[in-house]
Amino acid sequence: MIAEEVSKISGENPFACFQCGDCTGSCPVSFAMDYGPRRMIHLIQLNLEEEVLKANTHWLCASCYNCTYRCPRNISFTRISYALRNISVKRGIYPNKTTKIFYEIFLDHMLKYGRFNEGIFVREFVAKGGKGLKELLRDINLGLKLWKKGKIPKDVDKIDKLDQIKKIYEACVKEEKEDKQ
Amino acid sequence: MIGVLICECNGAITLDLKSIADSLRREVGDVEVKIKNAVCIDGFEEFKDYEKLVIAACSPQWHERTFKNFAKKHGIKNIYIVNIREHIAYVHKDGAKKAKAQIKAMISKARAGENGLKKEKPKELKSVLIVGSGIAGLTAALELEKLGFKCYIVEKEGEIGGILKDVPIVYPFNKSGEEIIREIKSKLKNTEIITNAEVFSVSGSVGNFDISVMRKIEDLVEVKSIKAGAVVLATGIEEFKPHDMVEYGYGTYKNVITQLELAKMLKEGKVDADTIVMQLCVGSRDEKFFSYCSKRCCIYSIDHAIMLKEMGKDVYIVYMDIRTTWKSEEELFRKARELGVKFIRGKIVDILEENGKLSLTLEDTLEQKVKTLNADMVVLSSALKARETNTILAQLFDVETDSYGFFKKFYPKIRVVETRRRGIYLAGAASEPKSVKEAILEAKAVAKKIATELKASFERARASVNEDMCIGCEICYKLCPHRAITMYSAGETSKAKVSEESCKACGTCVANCPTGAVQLPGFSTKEMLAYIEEIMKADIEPKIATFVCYECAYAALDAAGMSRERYPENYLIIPVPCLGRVGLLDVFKAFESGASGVLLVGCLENGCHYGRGNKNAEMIVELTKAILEGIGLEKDRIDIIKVVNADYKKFVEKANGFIEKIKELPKLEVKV
Amino acid sequence: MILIIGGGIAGMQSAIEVTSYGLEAAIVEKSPYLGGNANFLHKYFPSMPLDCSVCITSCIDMPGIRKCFYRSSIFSLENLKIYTNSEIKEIKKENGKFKVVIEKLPRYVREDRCVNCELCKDACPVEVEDNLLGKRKAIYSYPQPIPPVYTIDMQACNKCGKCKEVCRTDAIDLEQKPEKIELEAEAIIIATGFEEFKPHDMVEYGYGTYKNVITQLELAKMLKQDNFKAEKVLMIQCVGSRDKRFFAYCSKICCMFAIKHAIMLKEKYPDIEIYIAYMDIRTPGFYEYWYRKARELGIKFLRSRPGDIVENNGKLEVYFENTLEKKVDKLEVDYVVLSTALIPNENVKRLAEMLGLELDEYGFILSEDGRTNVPNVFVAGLASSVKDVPETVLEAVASTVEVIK
Amino acid sequence: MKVGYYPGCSLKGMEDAYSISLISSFKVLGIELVEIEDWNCCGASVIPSYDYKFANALAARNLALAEEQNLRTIIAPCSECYNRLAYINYKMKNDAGYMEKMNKILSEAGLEYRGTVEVKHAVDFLVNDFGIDKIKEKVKNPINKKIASYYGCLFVRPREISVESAENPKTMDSLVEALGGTPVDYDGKTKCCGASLVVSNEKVGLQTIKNVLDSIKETEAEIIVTSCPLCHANLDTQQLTIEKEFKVNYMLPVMYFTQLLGLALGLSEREVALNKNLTYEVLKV
Repeated sequence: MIAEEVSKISGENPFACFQCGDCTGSCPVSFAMDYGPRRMIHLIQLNLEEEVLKANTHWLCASCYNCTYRCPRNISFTRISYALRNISVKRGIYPNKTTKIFYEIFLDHMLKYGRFNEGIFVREFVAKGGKGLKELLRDINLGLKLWKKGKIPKDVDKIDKLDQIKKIYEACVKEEKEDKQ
Repeated sequence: MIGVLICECNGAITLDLKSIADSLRREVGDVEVKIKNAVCIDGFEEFKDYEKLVIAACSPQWHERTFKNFAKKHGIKNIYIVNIREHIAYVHKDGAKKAKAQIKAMISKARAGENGLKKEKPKELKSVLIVGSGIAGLTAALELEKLGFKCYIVEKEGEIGGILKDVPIVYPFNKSGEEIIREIKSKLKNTEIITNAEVFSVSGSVGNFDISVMRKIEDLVEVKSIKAGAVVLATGIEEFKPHDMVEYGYGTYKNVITQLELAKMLKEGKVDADTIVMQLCVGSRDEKFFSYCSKRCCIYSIDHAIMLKEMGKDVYIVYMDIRTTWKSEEELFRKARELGVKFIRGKIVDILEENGKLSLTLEDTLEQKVKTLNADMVVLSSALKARETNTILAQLFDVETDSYGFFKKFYPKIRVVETRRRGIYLAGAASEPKSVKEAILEAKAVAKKIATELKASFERARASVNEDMCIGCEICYKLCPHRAITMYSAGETSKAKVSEESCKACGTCVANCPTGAVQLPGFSTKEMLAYIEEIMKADIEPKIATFVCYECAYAALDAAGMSRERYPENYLIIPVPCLGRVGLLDVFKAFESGASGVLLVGCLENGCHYGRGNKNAEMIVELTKAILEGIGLEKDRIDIIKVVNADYKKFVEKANGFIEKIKELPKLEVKV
Repeated sequence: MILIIGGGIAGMQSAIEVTSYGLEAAIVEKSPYLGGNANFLHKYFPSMPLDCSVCITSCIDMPGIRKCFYRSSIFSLENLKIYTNSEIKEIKKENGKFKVVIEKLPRYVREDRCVNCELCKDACPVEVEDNLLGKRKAIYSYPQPIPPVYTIDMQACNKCGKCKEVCRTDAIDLEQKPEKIELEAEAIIIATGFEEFKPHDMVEYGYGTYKNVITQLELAKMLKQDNFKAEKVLMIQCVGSRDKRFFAYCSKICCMFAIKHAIMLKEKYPDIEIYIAYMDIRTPGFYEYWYRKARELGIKFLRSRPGDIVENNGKLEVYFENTLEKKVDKLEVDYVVLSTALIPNENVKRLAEMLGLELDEYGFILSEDGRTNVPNVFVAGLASSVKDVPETVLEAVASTVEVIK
Repeated sequence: MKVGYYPGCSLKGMEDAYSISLISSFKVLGIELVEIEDWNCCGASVIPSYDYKFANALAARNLALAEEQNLRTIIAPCSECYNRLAYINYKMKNDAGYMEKMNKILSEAGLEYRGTVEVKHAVDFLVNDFGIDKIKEKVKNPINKKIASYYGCLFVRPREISVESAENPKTMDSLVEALGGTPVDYDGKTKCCGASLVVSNEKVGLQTIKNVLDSIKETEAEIIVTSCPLCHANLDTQQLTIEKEFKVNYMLPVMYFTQLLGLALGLSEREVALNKNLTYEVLKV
């Protein structure tokens, strides 16, 4: 059940929601969402997995925690949306190609450098086709300005104990597998 | 000589009663044993004028009173009932050995005990102190007056009437709060109302409370002492001021007000706005503030909405669930809808003020749209919360409050106006938000309860303290669930004293007294130890000492019997009034006398009839486990289970499982 | 002497309140045992955790300790008479007192001789279906009967006399005749309780047609007998209540009733799927705790009022609009439980005629804080309006305050 | 005065203006920042989206390192980092079961966290721990301008770890006042800037940024101060894009609170890397 999966990952109980709509009203991006947070939780309660994962709601969540702050039942939709993204990613569902590339590079950097490396990121992002030609041109324009300011994507140092990060990652992946069984 | 009477129950008790009787005669001296059919019909005249009679029959739940009535008639001072039907014949294949042991143990107990029944002193005071002068307090006074009581009402404020006095129209009376209060007050004849006053000290117990009240008259303080037989806490409720919910801008925007503030405007007949939006559940049903529902906001919001609508205003009500229960409330809800009050299902997220106009954002959950509403005024149906003075009063009167500051009812189903302390009662919203109707009903119920309480004089056992043995350790004082024990100073140390009126005879003090100074007739240390020692002589292995509380647990075992469930006869039953009566001494006496395991059977969590006997028992179980481990024994030898009558199957399951565990453990060898 | 009509929770509580004040009282109950609807309900709110239905009133011996009905042994109270299996035949007012004639129907077991030993039950060869007990013999009693005596169901009995043979106290009297008893009462408390509305007329739900469409009270009985098995259950709130065609009032306790059952089922069978279709959830005051708990346990709440139920291959197809989704939807379930309106007992009308009581349009007795329009006639419990247990008990206590004056 | 310091990736990358100004201005105040050795990325909002547990463990590693290095208080200047670290810190301290679970994962890397570290936002530390009065004493060049403090989301939410009330925060305003500025009041103080939506969904992202800028524009503020590199990048860098896309004209110079602080304390524009802001020129106009 999707609700159980969500609550396992996020520690939130979507069933506790009584549908007041405070979250949707407070959400700064609900205007662009397929379903507002309230309806999203409702769909989760009804176990409509397909519709839930198809929606753009959790991808649009800017994690501003407005909903969390207001919720009379102490539920955090922000964390629920992280959980939904986790679930989607595991099933290979991304809202668009850009996000997919962005995520993959980020994770790669985590494991390779232990930090996010802007310089390498920009190169890889463009190389993998994370940006279309039009955006690229505009970005180059912006990039030039930034460059003039000395705001250049820089390469960040690797951390020393990279093996610790790897081991933590492996432990998480292992636990995940055990949970499934 | 102790009499022993075994009932045949028409043959339903399928044990070899004759051989049980024979062996009792043989093994126990100084007893007169008789077998008889249908004791509950015919009585036991043959034992006339016996000091003590042990009756082995069905569960005392059925015929304890019948037998007591017979005993009174036949001049028998004490009867002891052994349940050989529901607890033995109905549940075991071969229960003769257990039956014999249970009867013998009861004889030993009877022999060790003495008559502990004492009649209470009649209560003479016919006066009652009421804290709070809202509708509940006033009605209670009125009803009590009619029953011949003198009442004192202590009111903190300068005016009487509580929260009600500001309400323009009280549902369902169609009168203003002021009017209602005035009407009741005019009927009071034998009641002294003390305004601007607060209780500051309390002593005594039911039938005879001594209460000091401090009264402010301008800059002076006057102390008044009042004697009362009982106390009613009717402190009512107050409205939560939602300053902390900044999204509504209460306190910042002048046109964002609460329902009670609107009520005052309506009372004056002046509401300076055309479009009014009401938000329900402000602070209520909200985990961050008050997770309960305030119960009354729906109805008075709708009331106000109708009044506003009739003044020609445009009214919106923003709600999540409309809770207008029963007939007239539901009618009012329909009327509001029909009048054109607009109901929006959602919750206001944000209020902004611009040029005196308010603009609100919310999701209309039925339309699935985030909307902006414009209004001249926003009315917040703010939560109703407990009075802040409740906690102080609770300390003074030694009663409990819950996490919200409401007074705790003794038991939410049937003892809603009583507290854990005898003689102290609750009326109205002091224990939960309530309607005026309910408050009146409670006030009346309180009057009845007080009338009965102050009239009654029970004949019953009570704990008492042997002053010479008391070392002033305060354990009993701290554990007593009814606050019946007080400490007084006696020279260098302090000593405990039991209030006879407040003691409910649960035995918690006896079980935990380190010196045996406090005793409860019927369940004194001597009696219990004699019982345990004797019952552990049963010819059954392994033996499990089963402490059964006389409330839900005993009833659950009875229910198991009535349903003819089966469990092993290894469970030797030691009845106690409450699990609180089980102490370390009793548990280890059982082990020492040959028990391989100990099982405690008690009432549910929060369901202890005496308040917290089962919690004390849990503590004893933990301690026992630690000690067992410490002396190199298995800690699994002791366990506790909490059941009710309806869940008797749980006990049967437990009984069938626990024995297997015990059997796996090595036999306990106790060297003498 | 105070006459109490009806031996349910309200009646018993009233009896205890009256007698504990030292007055004489009599309960007249039409069924063979006291307890009323409480007999059918397995567990009760609002105690946390839920405890049993029989554990409702207090022991009279000891102040401040509650005990079950049967444990308080109210049948052996010296100043209380209990007439079960009895009906009110006539009430006349004379010299400010009520002359009451009751007819005690035969139970074919002498109450003063029966010791509740159950031997007769084992001997009886006739087995019949009972809506509370499941299978039972023609001679039967309740699990914790008050009074603790047996009863013969004469419609089932074949008069074989086997029970008579085994009874050593000679309690069986197959030739017992109805008995007329005359009483004189100073006041009357009416505590006739409620019935559940049986929605045969609401054709859309197919109650009475489809076997698996049941009411909450029927579910309660099944839970008590422990024979309810289902994977998917839908509960429908406000069936007949808040409905101008039937009963316009809100039945007040059905939300809690349904939530309680849902929680009990969910706790017993964690895999069960339970839906509750509602318009407004009404769990006022501290009852909100149960609503939250139900939600947290994963019970699904649909804001809707289902339109149609169709049986299809043993499954029930329910058509409804999910108003929070603005979508018409279909749900397939094993059971549909209807939370139907609670309505007054049919006997109230007869009593009202005899006493001159005013009733409202639905047949509830009009009252104010327990007083009716007739002096010295009081009402307690659900005869005047729908209430939960605490309120019923409260009213029973409150109405006796008038009596003892 | 020494305090632990968790810079985070942004401050080491494009938004180094923040770290430069932070270090230089804190130095003037006599606060020495001790960087956690071998810190790793907090996971930002990406890793939690990818694997929530891993992200939490990453945050926990930083806490464990800080504990190992005897840093009792650490400050995080980036709101996103602050949110990640402070929340995990809160959760581990308040939920024994969770503490155990996390430590099980950390133990794989030979680490352990016992819950002795306190995580603070840089502004919170400066105003509430260091103290406004001490700052006031050191102000050399009072900045006599109307200044809009933009708090953003993670400074005030979620409730468990919020620096102060989300509805009307005052911390940054009090700092602005101490530096001689006039704080302006507006609705958008804690409105969301859309965070990384500009990357993943540009259209929506730009719209949310615009909402914030619009509400500031109304106040006639002369400067916006920020306390988070992501907010800063959105308001500063994207301001130009928005002006183009939506054909509007804001002309709102944006700077970090540390840059404002540095200037007031008498540092040069260069020392606080002011020229790195894209809206730097606007300031000159």
